[in-house]
Amino acid sequence: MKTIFYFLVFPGFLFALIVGMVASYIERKVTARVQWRVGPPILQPWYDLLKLFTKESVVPENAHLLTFLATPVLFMVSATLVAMYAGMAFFFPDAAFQGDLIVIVYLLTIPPICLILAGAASANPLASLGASREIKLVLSYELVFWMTIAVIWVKTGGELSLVNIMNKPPVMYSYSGGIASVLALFVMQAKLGRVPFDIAEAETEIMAGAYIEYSGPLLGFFKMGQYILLATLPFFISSIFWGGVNVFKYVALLVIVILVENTNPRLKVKQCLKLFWFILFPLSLVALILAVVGL
Amino acid sequence: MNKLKILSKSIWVFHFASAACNNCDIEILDVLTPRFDVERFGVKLVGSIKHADAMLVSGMMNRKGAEFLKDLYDQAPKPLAVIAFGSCASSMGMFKVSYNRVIPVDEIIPVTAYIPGCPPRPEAIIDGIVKVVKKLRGEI
Amino acid sequence: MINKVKDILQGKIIKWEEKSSKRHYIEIDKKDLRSAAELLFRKLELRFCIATGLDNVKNMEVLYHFSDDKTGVVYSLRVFTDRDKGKIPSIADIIKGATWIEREMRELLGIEFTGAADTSRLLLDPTWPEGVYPLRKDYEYGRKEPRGEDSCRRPNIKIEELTKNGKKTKIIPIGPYHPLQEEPEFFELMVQGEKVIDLNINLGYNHRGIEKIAEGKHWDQVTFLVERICGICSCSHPYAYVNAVEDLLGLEIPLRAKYVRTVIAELERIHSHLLWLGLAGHFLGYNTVWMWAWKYRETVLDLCEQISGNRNHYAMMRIGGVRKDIFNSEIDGMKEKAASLVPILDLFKGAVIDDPVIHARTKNIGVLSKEEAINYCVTGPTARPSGLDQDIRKIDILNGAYQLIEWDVIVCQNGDIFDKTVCRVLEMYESVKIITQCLDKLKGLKEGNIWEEVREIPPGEGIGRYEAPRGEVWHYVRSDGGNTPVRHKIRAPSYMNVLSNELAAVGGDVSDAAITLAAVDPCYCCTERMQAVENGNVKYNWEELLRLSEEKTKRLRGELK
Amino acid sequence: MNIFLPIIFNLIVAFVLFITPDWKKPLKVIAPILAFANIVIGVYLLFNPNIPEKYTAWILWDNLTKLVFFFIGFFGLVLSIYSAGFIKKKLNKYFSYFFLTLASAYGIILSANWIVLIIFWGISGITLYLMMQFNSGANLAAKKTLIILGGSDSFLILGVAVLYRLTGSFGILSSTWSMIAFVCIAAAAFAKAGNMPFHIWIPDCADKAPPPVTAFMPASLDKLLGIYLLARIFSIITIPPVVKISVMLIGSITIICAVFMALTQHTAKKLLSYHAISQVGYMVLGIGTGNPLGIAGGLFHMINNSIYKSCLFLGTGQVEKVSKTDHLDKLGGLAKYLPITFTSMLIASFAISGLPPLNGFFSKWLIYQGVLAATAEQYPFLSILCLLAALFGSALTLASFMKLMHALFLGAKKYPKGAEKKFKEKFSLVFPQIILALSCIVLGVFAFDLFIKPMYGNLTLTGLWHPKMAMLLIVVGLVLGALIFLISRIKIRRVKGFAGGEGLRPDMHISGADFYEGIENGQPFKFIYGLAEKKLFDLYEVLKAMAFYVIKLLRYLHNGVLTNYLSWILAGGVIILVVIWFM
Repeated sequence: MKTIFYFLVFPGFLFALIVGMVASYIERKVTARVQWRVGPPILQPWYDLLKLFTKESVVPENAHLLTFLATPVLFMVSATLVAMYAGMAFFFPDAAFQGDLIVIVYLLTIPPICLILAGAASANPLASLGASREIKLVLSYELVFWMTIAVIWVKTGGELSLVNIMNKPPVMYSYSGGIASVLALFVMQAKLGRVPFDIAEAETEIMAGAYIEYSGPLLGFFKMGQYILLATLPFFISSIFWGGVNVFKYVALLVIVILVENTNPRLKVKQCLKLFWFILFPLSLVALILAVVGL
Repeated sequence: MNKLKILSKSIWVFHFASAACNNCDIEILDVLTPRFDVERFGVKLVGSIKHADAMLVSGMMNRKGAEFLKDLYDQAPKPLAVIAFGSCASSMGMFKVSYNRVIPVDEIIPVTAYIPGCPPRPEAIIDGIVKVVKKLRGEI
Repeated sequence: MINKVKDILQGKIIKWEEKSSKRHYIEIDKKDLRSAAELLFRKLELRFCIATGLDNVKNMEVLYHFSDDKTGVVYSLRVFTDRDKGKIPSIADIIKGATWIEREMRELLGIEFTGAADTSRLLLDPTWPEGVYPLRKDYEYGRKEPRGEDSCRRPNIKIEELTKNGKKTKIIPIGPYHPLQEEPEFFELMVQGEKVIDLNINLGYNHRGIEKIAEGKHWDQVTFLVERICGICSCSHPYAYVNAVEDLLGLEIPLRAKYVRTVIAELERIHSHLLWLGLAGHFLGYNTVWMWAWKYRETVLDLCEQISGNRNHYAMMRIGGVRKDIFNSEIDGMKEKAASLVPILDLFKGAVIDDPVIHARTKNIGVLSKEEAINYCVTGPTARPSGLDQDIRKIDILNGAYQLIEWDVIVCQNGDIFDKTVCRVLEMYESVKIITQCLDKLKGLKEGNIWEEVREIPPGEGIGRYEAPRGEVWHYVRSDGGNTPVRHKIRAPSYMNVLSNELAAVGGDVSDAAITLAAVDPCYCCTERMQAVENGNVKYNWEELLRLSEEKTKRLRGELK
Repeated sequence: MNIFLPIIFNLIVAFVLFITPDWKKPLKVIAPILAFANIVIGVYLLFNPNIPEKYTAWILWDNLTKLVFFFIGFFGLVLSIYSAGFIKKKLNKYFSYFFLTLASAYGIILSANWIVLIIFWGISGITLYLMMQFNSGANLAAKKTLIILGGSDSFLILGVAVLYRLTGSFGILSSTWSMIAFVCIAAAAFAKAGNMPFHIWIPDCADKAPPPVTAFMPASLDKLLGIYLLARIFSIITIPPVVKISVMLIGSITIICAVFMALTQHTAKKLLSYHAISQVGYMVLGIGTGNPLGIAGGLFHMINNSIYKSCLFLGTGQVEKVSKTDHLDKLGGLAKYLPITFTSMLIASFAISGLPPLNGFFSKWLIYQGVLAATAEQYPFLSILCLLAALFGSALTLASFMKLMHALFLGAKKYPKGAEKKFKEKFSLVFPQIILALSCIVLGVFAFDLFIKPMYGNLTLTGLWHPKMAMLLIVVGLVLGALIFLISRIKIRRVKGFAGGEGLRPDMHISGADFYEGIENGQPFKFIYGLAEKKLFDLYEVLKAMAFYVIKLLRYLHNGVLTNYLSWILAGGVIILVVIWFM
């Protein structure tokens, strides 16, 4: 019962959703300010969501209905699970379990998969293209992500628990940890699907990619999942690299995401792959070697 | 909960340009940019009709385009506000004698609002949006 | 050059007509057309502008216009053919840029081109009845064809397997209603994975039939009509049109009008280029560039509004001059505003041209080599980045101030997207330069004298050109002495430029294709020139109008007495 | 009941079926019933093992044996049902070989004597050769398989001989360290399981053999047996750390290389076969750690892999059965017509990609912890690299399965009307898939109760993972989603797909086959894939080419001219003389 409370209300669904909506508001507002605009009102994410849930859902004729309906919900659920595990380690250290690090990282791959399946099930060429881009994006950043996690393991002596990692001195204050934490920022940007890594959504190229056929509540589930991820990922990165979370660290990470988003054009899939595999991966290898050496 | 009331807080716009002269289309983009910034009202431009709450139709309906208008209207999730944008969409304007014309927008699909002008000034567009919002809320 | 043309066409010329020093009409037999076109295009390296088809009722006439981009002289080959089942040899295999116009003439005028590879419809939809040609004189003005229910859709092509290089090829649709395009247009990208291996361009979603509508308009009304060909070139089209009529008349307009025309046209160029820059940023996912470019574009629009009273359709041009004057008292303020653009341009130059990610996205992408640029007859900022030094403003603006002031043509060499961007950014500097100089000159001139009275248009033909932001705008008018044009041929720059995409976009990714398609600054409304008429409803018939005007004349006379 | 019963029972069944005529209809029912009887016997024996006193020295009966013992019976049952629905001709022969294989598998795991093991080992290789022939055109692949497996048998014999020198007995007893024995026996195990560099028979076999055969032998039984042997050798010999880390490295190289090959395959069965190889890498990696966690993970992964991999092969078989092809370019949009196949393959592909809370995640999770534990002991950097390879390998696995699922079942491909009739799922083909897919979930969620506790009692884990709770939460979440669906009273309307206004046409279907075109054609991968396409990494082909080259050389010398022979003899004689002179 307690677990279900964790899951649905506090650090899980409701909490993460609200934080995510605030974060999304901050994102849109700061973006607007950077672009000399006023930006939306504070309740805008809430209005968007509410509106989506009052609309009807249209499903393409040729789509596979069950997959089409289930993937958005699964997207949201898996994002919530991540939020819950990450949040529990911070708010209820006693209830957290050993080795949640790997579990969280693994769970983080589920939302992209739901997106891919959703795109594939839409029976739309542009959605398929979006799905194919998303999976390539996952392939690109996953390697670097694991490398940065490995740096943490080495620095903390094989620690698999978020609570223990947060209790140790922050990883980022070392050469290897510094490099790894910078790389993790790239990964976070990619995982959030923000510019320059918004290749899977690329509105001006493939309309909305995998989301193209989604409407109404189904799109609303995706939106909720995205808000939750937006709330969770900076939280997670901050807790493993910056030695815990507080409002300042969180907002700082959010601002980094927003600034990068607003000062870069979108990359191509190939360039993305090249960036992660041939530039960032060797860097992460250097970080790992440094970590093993003890720097 | 009034569906349309919520809709009026967050209007996602799909832009359908039939045979237009580009000016309406440019002015539509223009109201998103810093001077006019309609994101203040929750207006956002979307690429897929499936995400749309409002369809802005600009330009006269020519033979190749009119077909798709009906299709896209059917594909859009309801409720959907249709806005005939500019003189051509509202009344076919100077193209009423073109050999490639069909029928006006409002005879193909139901139109919620007309924004006249060639092209409508951004102020007129915002005025139009405000009126659409009011209409959705039932205030007009 | 004229002598060279005469030499090379020796024996083929039936009649040489020199309208003015820059306009030559050469009548030849249609069997000589291919060789003549090849000689002019390949040997003398003249640029093919466009072909104009005319229905003379007794026969069909086709004019092939070639331009010498060094001197600004236009040579038009004139051929005749029968009205029914008239056939003309196709030159599309010699000049790639003639592909579309031949298809267009075939469907709108009913002229067959023998040997043309592609004879499918370009602008009209598949349900348009066979054998009905809207541009012919016997097609009544304002007539409309019946339309079958749900039948306009392109027929479903039953290609299950499309292969190229032994690999299966799939189609990615871009358009007709795609966020990449402000106007409807349908590109079929044939892809393997994400690599584009072929491109199919479908036009006609924006076809309005403006050329036909113009035939029912008074000469003066046509300026408003052509303004609505394209919202962004809403000064260039009228400019070229009045140039064409003034060419027909042989008229030179007052100096002040020339300066005013130049100022408004250059303002339009800056606003168009800023618009493109912003949209290019948007297409690359760089929304900040979009927002910033459009923020500063408002300054330019303010200037336009200050001069013309409107943000987009300026209605400044009239045959014989301009409609509105610039007040000398406002010039200082305008100059200040124009000068304020320079630091902004510096900002964009720095932000866009030095950004490594933009380099990665645009360098060596969508390359159009010089040879291909010549072959596709591209113009303007699509041609100049490929190393072609052509700018109509330098050579052939009959009534503009471009010869009176100092400015440069921007030419780049690589022909990729990056060069196209650089070219446009640098051109904006030149435009600011031109505007400032013009405003200075205007200050020294007296206000008022801005148009020559033009009472009637004599029979004849005229060609007007102008360098629009996207390239050369081409207008050809023919008059029979009446108060409407007999034929008004319009060719917008995108008509030539868009076709070059089928080369530039191939070989890149879908992402590259997106920006490549946008990089010619396409303007489909221009490409498919509408035909328009002011008031659709015929409120008065001819007799009534005559009566009304007679009444008014009588009344006025009475008042004057 | 006697412990030998499973072997004897299967041998008798095989013999009887071999001599009965080819009665198709009754055989289709009888064979699964016999397989069911077999598993009943197996389960009974599992709880009441009756080992006669005088044979105790000949029988191995520990946890490892028990585990494999049960699953041999399980796969026998599942695959006999599927085979009954799939195989068309010579059913009696097919099932005869089938039960013979089962008998030999039981023989291998029960025998405590190397000689007996080698005999059964050989039999299982030959039955595979025979069963592959049930597809026309599989001759060459079958030959290749036989040569490689037979070759590995000789390694095994050599290894056993060395062990005999060390221990003085043919019994499977613990022994001192011997490099040669270990390498030889490990090579045999690698060849059977399909680890690099002896993996080369698997893609050919999977491509050519009937899917149930592929699912039965290379995907499940051969994995069980190969990894069983590896685990056995690890349990009887104390391995030095250098060898452990080399085994781990071989495992991780296998994971990455095979999965990269899988990524770019254009036929479903080949893609799966490369995954069959890459998954072996995980098991080898786990067992190579040599610590209980890793070995437990490796063994559990062996079971899991057999389950989901055979499920995947069976699903592919189903697809191939209805559409007559497994070429990814030509398929798509089948989810509508084959819903059960789609669902079970989806579950299996999530399991193979290691998504929580499915079984694949749990076993990988154990392996990772094993490797992490190993980093503390020796070679931390290399161990971490192995771990990363395993982690990244699962991302790549996921990627290639997304491609597979998209290419087979999803996308914009349309079939003409009336395709429903053509694409019908047969119960006998679908039922095994359901069982396997359910096992993926059950083994994932109840891994502690079903696997860890019975085998290891209280294994200490550095990281705890509660699949039951996660599963519960996912269910709660889905219910929540459904509730939101219901509360907001959503209407669902089917409309045309949106592609910018134009109608969707058949040629707009983007196939999953092209997903990784960019990777395939980008350097340096293009170069490596080019080499792989030329079969330069294929030991068998390289050796074959070398052999042919040598033969060609010999043929050049062997030209039949007498004087040449004489001069050769003379030259040889002179060399011998010179050598003798200087000795």
